[in-house]
Amino acid sequence: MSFVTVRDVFQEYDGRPIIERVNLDVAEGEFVSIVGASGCGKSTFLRLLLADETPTRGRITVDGGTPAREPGRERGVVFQKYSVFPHMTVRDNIVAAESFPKGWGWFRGAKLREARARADEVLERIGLAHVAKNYPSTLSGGMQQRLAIGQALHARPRILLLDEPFGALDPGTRLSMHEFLTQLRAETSMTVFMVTHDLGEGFKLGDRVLVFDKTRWDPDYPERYGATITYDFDARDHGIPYQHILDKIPSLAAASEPAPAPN
Amino acid sequence: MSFVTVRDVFQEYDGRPIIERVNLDVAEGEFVSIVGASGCGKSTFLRLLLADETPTRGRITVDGGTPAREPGRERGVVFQKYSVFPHMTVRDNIVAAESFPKGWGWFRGAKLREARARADEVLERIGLAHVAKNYPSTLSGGMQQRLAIGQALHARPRILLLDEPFGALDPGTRLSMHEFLTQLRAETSMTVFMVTHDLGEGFKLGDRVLVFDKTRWDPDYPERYGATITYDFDARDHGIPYQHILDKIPSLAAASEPAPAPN
Amino acid sequence: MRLLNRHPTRPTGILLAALPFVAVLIAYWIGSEIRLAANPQDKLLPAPETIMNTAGRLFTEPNKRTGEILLWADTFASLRRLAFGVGIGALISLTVGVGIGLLPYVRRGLSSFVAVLSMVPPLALLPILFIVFGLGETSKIVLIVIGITPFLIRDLSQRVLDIPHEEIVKAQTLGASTWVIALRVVLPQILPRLIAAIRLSLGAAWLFLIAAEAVAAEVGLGYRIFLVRRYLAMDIILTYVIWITLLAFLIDFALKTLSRKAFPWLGGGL
Amino acid sequence: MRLLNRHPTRPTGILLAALPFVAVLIAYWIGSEIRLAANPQDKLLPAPETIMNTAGRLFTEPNKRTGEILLWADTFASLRRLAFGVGIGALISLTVGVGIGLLPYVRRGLSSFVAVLSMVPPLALLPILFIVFGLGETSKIVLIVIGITPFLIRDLSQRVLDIPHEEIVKAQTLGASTWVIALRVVLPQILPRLIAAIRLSLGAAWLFLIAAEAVAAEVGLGYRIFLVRRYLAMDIILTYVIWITLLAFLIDFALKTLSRKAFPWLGGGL
Amino acid sequence: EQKTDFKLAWSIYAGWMPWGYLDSSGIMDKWAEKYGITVDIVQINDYVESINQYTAGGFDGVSATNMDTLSIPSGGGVDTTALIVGDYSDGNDAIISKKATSIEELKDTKVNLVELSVSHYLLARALDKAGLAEKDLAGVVNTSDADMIAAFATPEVETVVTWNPLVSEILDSNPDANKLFDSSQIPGEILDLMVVNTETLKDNPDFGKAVVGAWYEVMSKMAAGDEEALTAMAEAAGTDLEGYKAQLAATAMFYDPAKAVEQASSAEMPETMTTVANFLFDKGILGVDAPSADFVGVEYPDGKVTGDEANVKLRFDTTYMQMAADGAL
Ligand SMILES: Nc1ncnc2c1ncn2[C@@H]1O[C@H](COP(=O)(O)OP(=O)(O)OP(=O)(O)O)[C@@H](O)[C@H]1O
Ligand SMILES: Nc1ncnc2c1ncn2[C@@H]1O[C@H](COP(=O)(O)OP(=O)(O)OP(=O)(O)O)[C@@H](O)[C@H]1O
Ligand SMILES: [Mg+2]
Ligand SMILES: [Mg+2]
Repeated sequence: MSFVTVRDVFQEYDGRPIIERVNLDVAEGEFVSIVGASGCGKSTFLRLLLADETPTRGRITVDGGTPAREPGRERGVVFQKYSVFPHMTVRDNIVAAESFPKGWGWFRGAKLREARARADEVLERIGLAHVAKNYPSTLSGGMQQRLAIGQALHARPRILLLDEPFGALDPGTRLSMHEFLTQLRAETSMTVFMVTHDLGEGFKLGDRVLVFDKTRWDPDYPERYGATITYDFDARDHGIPYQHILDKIPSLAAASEPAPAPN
Repeated sequence: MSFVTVRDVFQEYDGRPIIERVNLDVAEGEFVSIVGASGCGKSTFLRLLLADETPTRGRITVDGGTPAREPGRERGVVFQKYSVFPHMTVRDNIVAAESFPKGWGWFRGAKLREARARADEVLERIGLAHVAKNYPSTLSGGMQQRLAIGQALHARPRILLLDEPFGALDPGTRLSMHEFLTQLRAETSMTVFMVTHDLGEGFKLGDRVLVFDKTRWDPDYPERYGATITYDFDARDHGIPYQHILDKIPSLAAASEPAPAPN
Repeated sequence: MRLLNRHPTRPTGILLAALPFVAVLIAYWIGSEIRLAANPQDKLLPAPETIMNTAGRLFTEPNKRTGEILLWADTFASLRRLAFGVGIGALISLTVGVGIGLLPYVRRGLSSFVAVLSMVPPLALLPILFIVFGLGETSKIVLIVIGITPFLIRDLSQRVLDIPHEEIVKAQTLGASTWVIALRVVLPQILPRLIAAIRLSLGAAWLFLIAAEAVAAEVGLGYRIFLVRRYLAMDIILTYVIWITLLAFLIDFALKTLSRKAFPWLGGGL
Repeated sequence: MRLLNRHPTRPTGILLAALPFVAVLIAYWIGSEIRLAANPQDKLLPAPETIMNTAGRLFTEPNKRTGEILLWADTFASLRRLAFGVGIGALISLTVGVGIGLLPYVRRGLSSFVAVLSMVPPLALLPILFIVFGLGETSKIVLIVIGITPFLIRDLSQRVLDIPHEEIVKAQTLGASTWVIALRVVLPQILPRLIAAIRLSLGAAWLFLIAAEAVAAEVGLGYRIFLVRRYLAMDIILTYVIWITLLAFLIDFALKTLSRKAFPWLGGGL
Repeated sequence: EQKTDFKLAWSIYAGWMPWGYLDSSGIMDKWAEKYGITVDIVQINDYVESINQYTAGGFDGVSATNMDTLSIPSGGGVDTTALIVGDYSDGNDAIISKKATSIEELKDTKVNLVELSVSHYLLARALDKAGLAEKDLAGVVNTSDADMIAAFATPEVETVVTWNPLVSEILDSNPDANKLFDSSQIPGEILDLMVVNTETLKDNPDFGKAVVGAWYEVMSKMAAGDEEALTAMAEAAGTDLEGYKAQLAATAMFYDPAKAVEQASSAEMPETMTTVANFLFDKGILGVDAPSADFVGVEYPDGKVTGDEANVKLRFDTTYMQMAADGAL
């Protein structure tokens, strides 16, 4: 009863391996957090799930179907930035989730009115009704991400992919977004993959936490090997005690940073 | 024995008050953290301290002198971004701190060699010796900020101003930067002002934590009044128990975010 | 205080802004005085008041034979050509630019061709142009189109490529086809850039217009300038030059305003 | 699969890139055949082999009288003018651009003046230019300078303004004077932009060069085209047009390479 | 004022090619040296620009037609003397049509020409002789001389008025085109001159002597059919020896200074110049302030003046050509 199935997936860029031999089974409705050092290939893996790129080797299937060759309505996505259309009002951004599959990408007349009414409901739910006619550039970062999530969900995807969705927000906003996401999750039962830099966030929101890391390492050729899933934690019940994870995988803390030279 | 003295400072932009009646005395060597909701005028206050702007009213003096009219060597600064010169190598960025006050901004011959030797010492200390010949664009965010701090300190300012210096870094890097800064602080005894969004960071690093907020509020004209220092916490001994501050000033948590509409 | 931190006060600022204009006027006036003192009939640098009189006459006095005011007829003809040329260039470059920016196949097929085209000096091709498009309005409009389109295409296709890949992916996850992405995601976002690019290339468009009108025309601002050059009527030439400058300025201003008004979502950017 | 997600394979890509060039060649060849069939003496669209022969002759046969190969002499003369014009324009615009971008006083004084200047059609001012600067090399170089400098100044001063204020403040906290900031912070950072702006304005520079050479010159690519235009010697004109296109392409490529090599700190940007 | 350095401008035209040869062959320098001066001869591609430059004071002399001299420098207040009458157009300017076979048939059609140039004048004279006026045409379209050949190749252009080498070029490549009228039908009306600033000439007679002397040395070479000289001129004109000879055939060169003096002093001259002045005034070329066609005075060798005697700005002076004829240089 695996819903998303990843089998022996490799990804290379210009002959440089980024991801190696990834295998994964995710059940429908699971919330999977993905953490790992910066540059280890988390976003790349998400792009593979999204079918924005095709893996060099291996296959990714959803619900036993054939591997997708390009992004489509069954996979929704929210990036850290650029997830809403700057030239559409907040409401039109939601309406777009309905009208884009149509021939001209437009609604007119009665259809438009209905779509707008539905969009207003969504805005009400995500707390953006009061700025329905504003353009995204006038919204704060948190409001923009909320809109992006609302827009993605309005297309009713079966899988939702989040790439550091709260990475650019300040801590307070971040907390309120966690709440918002948890609330939405309670209402639908989508399968979610979320890449995050924040271990705490990963454990707080996820059912599972995957850690990406390199299993092999050649000090002379640091780019010779790619990363794969090295840990797969159960994170239900807040994944206590997740704090010890740093002791196990110190690279997560240092992230993009080489240790300061001793002096 | 007030070192930095702020007296009745007001700042307006286009007639819109941002900062109101700020008074402050800071002793030499103190580390002052500044927190507050987004857009309340923290950066503005820092710019006033920097003398990048002149307050509409009031005066800011250092060590009893006349108010500065423009930035100079006695005030060092590190911003969240753009704090190093992208067109100079890492080493030249440090050398610049010595050569810029000279007529042509250049060193040549023996002087250059000496300055380079001193720069290399600095790089050794801040752990960037191995990338001395790289350009900043090839450095990670954390390394760039480390360089920016090293550069600012190499000019031996009497006051160091930091505007969310670690705001763009991921949590792991952030921690290592805290260590780095604490270490440097132990070696010199500068007066430091640091704006931060992260309460924990403010209390961890600072001797004092200032909170900026509006004391008056007109719901119909939210922009009518400016912010001022509403709290001035002693944060030595890690300022325990700083956690309660959120109960006192809830606006710090919500930051730029309006509360989600109830539904 | 460092010079870079010193801001002029408001009156000083206005004075400063006026200074170079006044300086040019005075320089002209002195030059004109000197020449006119040597030869009162000198035509090269007519006195400012002569220019004023000529300008007044040009703007108001109808031509004896045809009854129309030449300057306005010229202006109308030239602006018409300019509008057609720029308009057609804009349409072509929108289509091709979106194609190149969005579709890998079109990009491979056309981008190096457009790069080479943009290097061809259009003025040298005038004879071929005339034969293919005739001596009438078409060839003048085509010269403008040929002159500005390669630049517009390159600029716009670059802007399409600059649209964050995330937005394109997002649109795909909402089920948009290539056509819908082009129409609803890409097109509206490069329209402001189109206006900016047109503003940049208007100078070239004027140039090509004047060059084309110099070769063959019966009416038009460039035609008139080249015609009266035959008897060195600098008072007319200068009036026309100032008038063209003013028109260019007004068009530029109108486009800027249009861009600000029509694209509120830019939020002050651009 | 959506068209926008389809990428041509390598061989298809090369084929696609060659397609428009081949199409133009074939179209020309057909047009030429048709005209030559109707009138074997037709000069407008000479047969490709005629052009090849003419080109071969132009590139290798020295002039009987002077012993020099005209095409090379023309190329040399034109490139020299171009280099001087663009070089002087670059120097002026660097100075003025940095001034406008960095110093509020200069900005107030010059920015609107430059904005107006950039709207003046330089071709219309040719007579005045020739009289002020004579008919020698100077006036041709000056026309190029006048033609491209306002654009360069506006572009560069905008780039100076785009330099993050933080960097300027940082330099001040390190004790830099206005002069040092201009020299060590601003100048090196806008040099790559200067090259980019020059690449953009080279088309205009060629245009002005050709226009100036058409009026007064004894040697030069534009002069030669103008001279043989009267005889409709399209084989020579086309050879020159292709040659100019090639030169423009090479110069553009050289500048691009220079920019990449000379400014490693850009890290692939621009 | 007295000076020793002089500058002449010339542009490419069959009858003016000797000026280029004068410069490149060193003949000018030789004569200038003889009189202890220097004369710089500068080629300018754009004919109108060369006259404008002269009018503005950039040159001491320029090659121009009688008509353009009257309108630009003289009309612009620069007192100008026709130093050399080099030739008159004897078929070099022509009206060529694809369809029409006579001037009368031009009625209600468009004509392409360089407006306000001698072509325009030629057309006006041709129409006049046929009892028509310009308003009987559907209009004239200003067309740059450099593009006249290309223009004639386009379908909508029916009739052009232009000059050599364009005339022969057009007739050669369009065998079925008709020459309706040419300047040989108005002999002596389109004169090609070397005009100089009157004041400069008055103050520096040596300048006039050197230039005229050099010119007639080349004239004698041409008259003798000097291949070397003619080839150089042909090349400079962008054609070959044959082509250039054909152009010269339609140019009535005054190889002999005495002939030139004769032309300048001829009784038709005042009449011709009056016709020209009327044409110019009619076209508004004499300026808006010009009260009438005779607002500029023209003085002839015998001292006769047409037009305003108080405003003599164009003088036909045969002194120097006479010296050449007398071998006194
Ligand atoms: N399209 C691409 N072409 C070439 N290399 C790429 C491409 N996309 C990513 N990479 C490389 O793959 C590696 C992994 O990138 P990725 O963005 O997946 O990392 P990440 O784990 O998301 O990092 P971060 O935490 O910084 O977002 C990086 O070294 C990056 O340079
Ligand atoms: N130069 C300026 N001109 C006009 N208004 C300004 C200027 N600088 C800042 N402001 C306004 O002043 C207010 C305070 O800005 P400031 O950058 O000081 O806030 P902040 O507390 O640093 O916010 P953040 O936490 O988002 O950095 C904002 O409303 C801003 O729009
Ligand atoms: Mg990533
Ligand atoms: Mg701030």
